[in-house]
Amino acid sequence: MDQLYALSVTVPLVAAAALLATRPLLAGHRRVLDVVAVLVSAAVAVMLGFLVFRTSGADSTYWFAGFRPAHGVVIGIDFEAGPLSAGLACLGAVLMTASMVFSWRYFTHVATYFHVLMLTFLAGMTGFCLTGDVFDLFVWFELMGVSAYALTAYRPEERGPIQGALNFAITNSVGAYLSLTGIGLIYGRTGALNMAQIAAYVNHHPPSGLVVIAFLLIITGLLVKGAIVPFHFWLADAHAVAPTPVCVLFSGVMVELGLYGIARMYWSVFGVALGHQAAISHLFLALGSLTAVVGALFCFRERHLKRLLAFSTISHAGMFLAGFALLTPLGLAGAALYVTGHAFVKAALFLGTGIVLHRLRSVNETWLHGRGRRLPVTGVIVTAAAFGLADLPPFGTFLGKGWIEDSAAAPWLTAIFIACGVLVGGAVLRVAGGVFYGLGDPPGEDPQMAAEANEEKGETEEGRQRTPLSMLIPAAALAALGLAAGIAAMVPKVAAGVETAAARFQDQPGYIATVLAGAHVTRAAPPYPVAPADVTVASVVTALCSVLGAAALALAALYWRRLPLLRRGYEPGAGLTVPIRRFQSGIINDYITWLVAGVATLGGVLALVIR
Amino acid sequence: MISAGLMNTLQVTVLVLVAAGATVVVRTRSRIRQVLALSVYGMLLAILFLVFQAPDVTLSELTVGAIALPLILLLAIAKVRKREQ
Amino acid sequence: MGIFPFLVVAWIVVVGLYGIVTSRDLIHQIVCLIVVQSSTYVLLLGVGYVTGGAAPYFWDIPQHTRAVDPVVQALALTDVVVEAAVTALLLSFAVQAQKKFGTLDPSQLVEFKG
Amino acid sequence: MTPRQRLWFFAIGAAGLVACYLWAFTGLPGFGNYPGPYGQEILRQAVGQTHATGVVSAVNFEYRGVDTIGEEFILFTAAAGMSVVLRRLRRERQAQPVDEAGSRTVPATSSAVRVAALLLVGPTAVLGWWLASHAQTTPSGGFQGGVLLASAFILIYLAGEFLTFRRLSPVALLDAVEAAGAGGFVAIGLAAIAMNLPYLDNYLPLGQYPGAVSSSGTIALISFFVGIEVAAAFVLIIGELLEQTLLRSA
Repeated sequence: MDQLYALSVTVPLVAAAALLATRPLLAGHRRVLDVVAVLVSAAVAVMLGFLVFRTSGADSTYWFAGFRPAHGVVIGIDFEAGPLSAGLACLGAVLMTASMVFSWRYFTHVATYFHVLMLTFLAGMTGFCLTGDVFDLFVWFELMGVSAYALTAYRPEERGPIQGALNFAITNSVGAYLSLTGIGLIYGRTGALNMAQIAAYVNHHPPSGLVVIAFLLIITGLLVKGAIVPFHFWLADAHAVAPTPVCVLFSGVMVELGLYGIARMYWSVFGVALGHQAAISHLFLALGSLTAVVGALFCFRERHLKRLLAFSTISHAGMFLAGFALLTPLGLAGAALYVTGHAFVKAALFLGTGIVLHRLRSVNETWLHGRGRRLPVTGVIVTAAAFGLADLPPFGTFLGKGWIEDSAAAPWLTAIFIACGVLVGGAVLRVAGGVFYGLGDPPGEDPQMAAEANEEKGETEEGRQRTPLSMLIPAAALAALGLAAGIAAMVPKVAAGVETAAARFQDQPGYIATVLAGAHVTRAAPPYPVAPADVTVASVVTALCSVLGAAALALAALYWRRLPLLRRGYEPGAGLTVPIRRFQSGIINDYITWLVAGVATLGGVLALVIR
Repeated sequence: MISAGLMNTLQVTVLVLVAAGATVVVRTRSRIRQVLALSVYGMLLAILFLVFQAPDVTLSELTVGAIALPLILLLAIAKVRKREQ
Repeated sequence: MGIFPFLVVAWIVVVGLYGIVTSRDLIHQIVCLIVVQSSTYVLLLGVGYVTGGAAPYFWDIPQHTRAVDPVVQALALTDVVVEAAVTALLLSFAVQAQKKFGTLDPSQLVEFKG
Repeated sequence: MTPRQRLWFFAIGAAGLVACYLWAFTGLPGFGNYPGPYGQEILRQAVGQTHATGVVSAVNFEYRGVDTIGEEFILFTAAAGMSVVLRRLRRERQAQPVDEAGSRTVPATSSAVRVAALLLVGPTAVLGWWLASHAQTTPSGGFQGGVLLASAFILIYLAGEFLTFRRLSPVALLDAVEAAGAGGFVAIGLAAIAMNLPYLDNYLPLGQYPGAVSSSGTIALISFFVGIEVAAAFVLIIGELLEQTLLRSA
């Protein structure tokens, strides 16, 4: 059954090639395309789900063309999977299936190319998750990237998509080339490309600047993909303009894949050699917290629905990074669960936005105020998902965030998490209450934002009188899955399983043994110590306070104009608009400048810490 | 067989040329001239790969870096120019 | 030689990034991106070089001749293809950007900000 | 940021980046002292194991064949993405293509150039074919051969025969050829799975002795498919841009 590793990547590739080859035959048969794409994504999801089960006891390795390590030297490429890596890939395939079902009616004039690009994107994501070779990681990263750039520019008749695709492509490419430089450096030193073999080498040699910088450069491309401040600028530009079904994947998994790559690089390759755990933990905690706060602030002031969701993704990416950064099994398990819960509710929110766009032809919150009353079912789904994003128990987001907070046991981190939760949750709840229930007054109109939001018309061609079920069902199913993830994780056995999987992900000696010494070696140190990850009264109370805060903030944002105390016409934060526009300027030159400055700063900090 | 000393000199020379070539490509702000500079730079890289004993990469750098890419660039420039007029 | 080839790598990267940051023309910027990527070929082939080593082809030389590293050459080949693909796609964006914005100045290609 | 601010900010960042690079370089073995072991192990085993005398091809198409699949699909995706971005507006699609190159201000292609270019088409195509089918023995392979094959097509254009170029390279056919190349590569690997061997396993006879054209099993076959894929992709990419440049709606 090991062939599943190869099949999960090659089946979507063969399908993409077949669809393109038969393009003229399929011209009038749109449904064939849809059926193939949905079936292939679902099949990949099933294969990967099977891998998750199979690896729940021990990781396993697959050697392409049967090149097992010879004389302790790896000469081929391996795929290595554990529950977390296969699980993330599976999450991507599930979201892809939902997006493809949603697209069924969403695009009317869709060419074969959309399906082809989505399938290559799926293969890129799967390969990226499973590979055990650093250069192969770069190849899949690029395949995912090139597919994503093209998908962002899928509506080239408009200006926004072109700007978004350019900013995305250039920033990511620079990041990718710096990653490749890091790969070249580590290869020059260790003469290896396999993660386990590199790890084995660097662990047994004195630490050097090369190892530190190779780590830094390799994760640069991943930090860009993971939208960590100050590498995050491209994300909002790209998410705002990509077709909604594509946004589901961008926000739901692509950004998280960047963070997964960092985690993989740290634990499977560099962690032991770098040492200085406390300092590295603090560095990444600081990066994560900064990202969470910046994303949340930008999110709250946004009126363009897709950009609002995009900034919330940045904020969440920061919180995920903070979860990894604790370097504990519980923190990583929390991050994994948080990623899962977030992916489902965020995907549901994007699909809800897509329905709004399809029916009401706008993503401008101000204009949409009260107009969503025509869409009661969508309103319920979006409101539920918005509460999910605000970490309402028992959504998966609540428990994931709770585990991270438990593991950190640091009041300041909990405070940041609550503040960001309140801001992001407040923003989405404000949208839900205003658009679908007409609560309060429309938020102030910002001319620039209105102009941006008005761009969004051509994405879905005909506004129909009824919302097709093929759109409502995936959205509802995803919101329900977000809830199910949380409830499942409350089962003690499942929680312990996730945490054991996280501990295994962090066990570098075990990883090296699995890859280099044979496919079914029992890991070095099981059973792993599992901290109790119970749902405590305190965590529920904290989460409820956060949700209430978000709801209160949303209501305040909708009703504050009616307060007699404030003079009319006052807009909170209006003075910040100019500096914010200078910061998030939309100019590639600025983004690359920030990227270089970010790498230099991180390099400086790492040099001070590790020397 | 080239002697080691000569090889060394050759490599240093080509490396210096490559570094200079990259600078020229970046500093050339006129589009057409930049494409010519890029084509020359591609050729220099191909020579560098040859003296690094990588004939395979030399061939692809020649076909891609010195010919195909400049051609694609020229076509894009022609397209853009037609509209700018 | 020592680290001289690697200094050239650093120079190419910085020059390319400088070009991207100061560029006032998207096509120029894309060419600068090609320059940034070309640094990775030099690095890869540089680290795999073996003084006095032959090219890794055993058509007309004995099988155990000392040769340079074949793996980096395979990586560089992959890298060249990636470069061509990404550049072509970026250029199509540029052509479209010119059509939609009427300019190729990156500071004018702004539909979204803030 | 103003350009000046940006430049200063960049200068500081770039200084830091260079410092990082320099710090890293101190850890590299000096130039020419590459220690291995990956490449050395491959050099020891490749010729005997695969019967390919071109070790780089053996790495590309066998030891690291998965990388090459990803790489081929990057090219495949880029070509598809270009078709999306540059897809012509509907009215342009309906119009009859007219070769606009005739109205360019440059003088028309002289017959000498035309004949020379057309004469070069044959040899270029043959050379490209040869390169694509000799990956296992010489410094060549599907990739270089494919680009050269594409050049043969471009020569037709250079000969002033744009409409011939277009007739010879209809997009749908090229898409099919490209997909067949990329899909064929993946399918060669899948055939191994059908035989219950690991994906991309070299299941074909390796030939009697290293260096023969018929040697090296799947390496030669894969190189051939890569050649087709690359040639079609490049003709597509260039054709797409040419169409943008030279065609106007009548």
